[in-house]
Amino acid sequence: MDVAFFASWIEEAARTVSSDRERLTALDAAIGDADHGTNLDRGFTAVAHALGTADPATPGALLTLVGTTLIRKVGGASGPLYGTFFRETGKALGDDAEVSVARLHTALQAGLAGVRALGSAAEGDKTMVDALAPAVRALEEAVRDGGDPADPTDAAEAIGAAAAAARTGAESTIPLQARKGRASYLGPRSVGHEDPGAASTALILAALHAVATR
Amino acid sequence: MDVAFFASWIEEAARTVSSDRERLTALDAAIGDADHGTNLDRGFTAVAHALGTADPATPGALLTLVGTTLIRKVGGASGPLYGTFFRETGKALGDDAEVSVARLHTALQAGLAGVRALGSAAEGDKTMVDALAPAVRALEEAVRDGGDPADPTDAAEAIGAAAAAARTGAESTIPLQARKGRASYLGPRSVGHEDPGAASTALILAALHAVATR
Amino acid sequence: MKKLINDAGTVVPDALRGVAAAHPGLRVDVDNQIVFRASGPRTGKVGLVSGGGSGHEPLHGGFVGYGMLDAACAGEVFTSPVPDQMIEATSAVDGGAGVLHIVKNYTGDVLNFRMAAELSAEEGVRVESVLVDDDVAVRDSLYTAGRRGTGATLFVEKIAGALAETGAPLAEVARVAREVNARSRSFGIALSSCTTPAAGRPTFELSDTEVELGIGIHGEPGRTRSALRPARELVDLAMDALHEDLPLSGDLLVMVNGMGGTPLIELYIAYAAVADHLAGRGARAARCLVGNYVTSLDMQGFSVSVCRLDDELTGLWDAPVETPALRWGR
Amino acid sequence: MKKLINDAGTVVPDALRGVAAAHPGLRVDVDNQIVFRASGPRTGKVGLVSGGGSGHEPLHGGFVGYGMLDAACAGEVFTSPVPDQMIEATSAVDGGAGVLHIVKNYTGDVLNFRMAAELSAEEGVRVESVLVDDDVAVRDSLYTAGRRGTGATLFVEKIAGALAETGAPLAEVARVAREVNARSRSFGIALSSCTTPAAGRPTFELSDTEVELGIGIHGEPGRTRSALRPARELVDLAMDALHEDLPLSGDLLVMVNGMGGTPLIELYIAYAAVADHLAGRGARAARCLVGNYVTSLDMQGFSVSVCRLDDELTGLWDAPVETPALRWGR
Ligand SMILES: Nc1ncnc2c1ncn2[C@@H]1O[C@H](COP(=O)(O)OP(=O)(O)O)[C@@H](O)[C@H]1O
Ligand SMILES: Nc1ncnc2c1ncn2[C@@H]1O[C@H](COP(=O)(O)OP(=O)(O)O)[C@@H](O)[C@H]1O
Ligand SMILES: [Mg+2]
Ligand SMILES: [Mg+2]
Ligand SMILES: [Mg+2]
Ligand SMILES: [Mg+2]
Repeated sequence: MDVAFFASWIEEAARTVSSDRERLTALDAAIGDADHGTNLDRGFTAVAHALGTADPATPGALLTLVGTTLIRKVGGASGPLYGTFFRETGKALGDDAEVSVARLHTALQAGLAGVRALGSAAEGDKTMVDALAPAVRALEEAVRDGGDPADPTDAAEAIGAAAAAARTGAESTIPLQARKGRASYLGPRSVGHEDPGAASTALILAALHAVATR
Repeated sequence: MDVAFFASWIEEAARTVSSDRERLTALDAAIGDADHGTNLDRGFTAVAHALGTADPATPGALLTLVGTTLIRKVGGASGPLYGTFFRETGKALGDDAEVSVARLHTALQAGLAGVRALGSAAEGDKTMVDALAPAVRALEEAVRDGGDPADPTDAAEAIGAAAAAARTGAESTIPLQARKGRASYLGPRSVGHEDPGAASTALILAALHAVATR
Repeated sequence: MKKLINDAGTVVPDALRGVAAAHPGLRVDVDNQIVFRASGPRTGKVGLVSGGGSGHEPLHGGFVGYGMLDAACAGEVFTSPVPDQMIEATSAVDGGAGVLHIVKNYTGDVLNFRMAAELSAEEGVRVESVLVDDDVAVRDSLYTAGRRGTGATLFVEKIAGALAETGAPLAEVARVAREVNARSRSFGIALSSCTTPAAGRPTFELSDTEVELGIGIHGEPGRTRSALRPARELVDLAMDALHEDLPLSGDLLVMVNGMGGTPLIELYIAYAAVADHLAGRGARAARCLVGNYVTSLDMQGFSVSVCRLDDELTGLWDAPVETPALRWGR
Repeated sequence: MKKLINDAGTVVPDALRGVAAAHPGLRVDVDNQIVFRASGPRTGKVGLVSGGGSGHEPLHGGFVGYGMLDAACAGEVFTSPVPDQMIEATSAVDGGAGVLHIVKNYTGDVLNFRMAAELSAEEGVRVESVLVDDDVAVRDSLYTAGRRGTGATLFVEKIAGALAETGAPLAEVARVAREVNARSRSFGIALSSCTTPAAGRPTFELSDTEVELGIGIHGEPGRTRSALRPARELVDLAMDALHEDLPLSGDLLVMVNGMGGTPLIELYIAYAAVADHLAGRGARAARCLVGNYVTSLDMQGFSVSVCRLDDELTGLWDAPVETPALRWGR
């Protein structure tokens, strides 16, 4: 996976965030403040603009720029959190021009660790971590269980497992009572709704999968 | 017609204003500020209270007290106007203990003159004058055309003509464009609605008729 | 109807009790519905009395205090107060120099204040009355009750109040009040109707895509209904209406006033458009106010008021004022 | 959605342009969405920076000026601003004595201000951060993001701002800010939801007979839904919630705050009930505010905030302040 692949991922993520904006905002209206879709759409629009002008040379530089842009443009809780996620993922990729699935896994792991450190959410707190952590775990398993790390079909399959885990993770937030972020103010009333950040994480990983299967 | 008769009139007027309060307010909502029913109901409630404590000895004193109370308690346009109407009518009755229809007519004429002097509305301006003026005219005609001024049946008939003229007069305001009061701000949009003050005048004269036919 | 009230019948006294509790600088006669300065009349100072229906808060009670009104009479919601209140207020604030009645031009207000002025004069108080009629939405002609008094009332109360504070005589204070009114114009636009507590439902209905142009401050419908459009265009409509009546040029005092239910962020958006419009005409908002000052209960919408300033009026506008709703310089 | 706006996407810059036009005492960086005092930093004075999502006007931009904030960063509607803005504001207001960040306790605000504080410190500015978390509707426990910052933000900004004006050092200003927060509590009740321009429809639906108890200032639903009842009873609910957390006694600073769509007449009705409630507990509103100060767009409803005063805090509260939304003593 080269820098063009990662550029396509972010492009696809931007597209899907934009087309699902209303849905994400509606999820946030139920247990938050009705801005998650707008926030991410604004952020990814700024990202597209930044990538258009900067043209980063490596996957690492690209994802770091994505993260920095999100931090600079989104605001709210999701801005620093997603920003940190992409920045830490990018930094972990170093200067590599080509990234294997195994390398991607360790980088995403670093991204997840960044989110955890910043937001101190644990799994089960009803946040984006509930989608991100199982996704990283699924990728780890797929990498460990084999396949040819250089075979694109095997890579796509591994990423597909991660995307599926993210989606399941997002859905698993529905019965949870939120313990972090704005939804926690609702106490028991937060139960019965999907967490918007977990939903957007699932979208972003689905975009990765879509690009990997092209 | 003695002081008890006039007390009954005012009582009946209070009752009917109260039961038609919503309708009067709705008429005022269409071309005014949605308070005419509330205003008059508040006024007549205060009148009932004032009459209960003061117990005036003559029809003149009673109507003067009604007028003063309306001026003191209603506010808005209708407070001073109806207040003046009852005060001038009352003053015109002097100290008489018993009032004939003819005498009532000249007194109401004085009341109407007071309203005209204060509000400078002419007939056709879409105000209470459009109900009051024809009512006074109808009473004049009935008195002129005969009947025994002392016969209660003839008196009731004359008053019935006045009440009917007031009702017709109120309805005649519907196609008019208002030139006085709040409704005038609407310009042509005031056309097609009955004037609330004319409607309440019709009610008050209907109350007089009801009491006269008891 | 959904309101933060105890009972539709006690809205005015309940609110006046709150005003009394909140503002030690005021004395509130809750029974007679009159707000006074706690300090009482000052000998030799002209007293300023205004009043009108309730539902326009902070007008008028919020403008009682140093540099502005001496007393304000509160009527029922949207119903002018009664002469008794005005007479009581007039005699209480007379410091021997006479009393100015500031009356918004509505039949009810005019008639009740007229009766009060006559009776106060009979009691020996010198009274002058000034009529405020700034609303250009109403054509002043034989065919109406004349222009309504709206936003300029605040201008008149502030500027006349400042002059009265200097010890100027009644005739002078009345002159400047009339001058402010003559130099002022207003125009209002509603995005929603309002609901009086007694009626319990909106005075008129507007669809989601309509506005009322040329509304007053009593929830009465405006002169025309029109399509909702961007703030900038609504402001241009209002400014054009003002300009048609009184050319917008030179230094102006400008108020973008909320009708009660419109949040401040929207009023600032409107004010940006007002500033742009004025710049386009080569005029300038030398002084301005942005906020909810002359309201119509919970109505959503705004009005723009302008007053053509001269040095005297600017100086009086800038003079210290200390009231619940307008305060600077002390 | 019916709003006095030009475009849902330009609400914040459009409003900031209005703020810039209306207030010559402010300098507004519309591109970066920062409101500064026009006078710039004063050498030796601690700078106060706050900020947060837009939609709470006059908070925070309306509190920039003498005796209060030096700069306010405006985020998108209900979305905390970004670190770049805070860093820019921080370096611009530093007069060499360091800068205090006043941060409402929301995950977004906390994370963004934390990043900004770290980067500003790296740039050599001394920064202290104070978290405001006064909302008793949120149980502060392991199971929530902690209490929200609401009405007490105004108290903190005013009182810390007054102390900073005296030339007190950063640690002292931070101490008093934390002290105000520790002594303050708030509770809010909504009669309606609000509509963000981007979402275009109300965040939640309430029937005509329901209220939301324990709401914040972002249109988020409260902790429970309950039946609409007289203002007096709603106030008692709020006051009981405050009292349960911080006994109401002695001299209090009290704010009855409107959520943006509730007219002033209703807020005074609520304030009367607050005064009655306090009297019943033997406490006293030594100082108070009644009005729309910390709002939630067009939401109808109110919040009550209290701060237990001592002589120091009372003196700082009374000190002169000159901002668009809070002004006295000059
Ligand atoms: N402490 C946290 N750790 C991880 N994720 C969080 C945390 N707090 C909030 N989030 C995520 O952020 C999402 C909300 O983002 P967004 O609506 O854009 O910001 P805001 O809550 O400031 O309006 C939540 O759905 C949740 O997934
Ligand atoms: N100048 C006037 N002369 C006679 N009647 C008038 C005049 N102005 C208004 N009215 C009457 O008063 C009625 C309105 O009364 P009301 O609603 O109680 O007062 P307000 O208009 O002050 O709210 C109108 O319907 C009209 O009949
Ligand atoms: Mg959100
Ligand atoms: Mg009326
Ligand atoms: Mg009225
Ligand atoms: Mg947000």
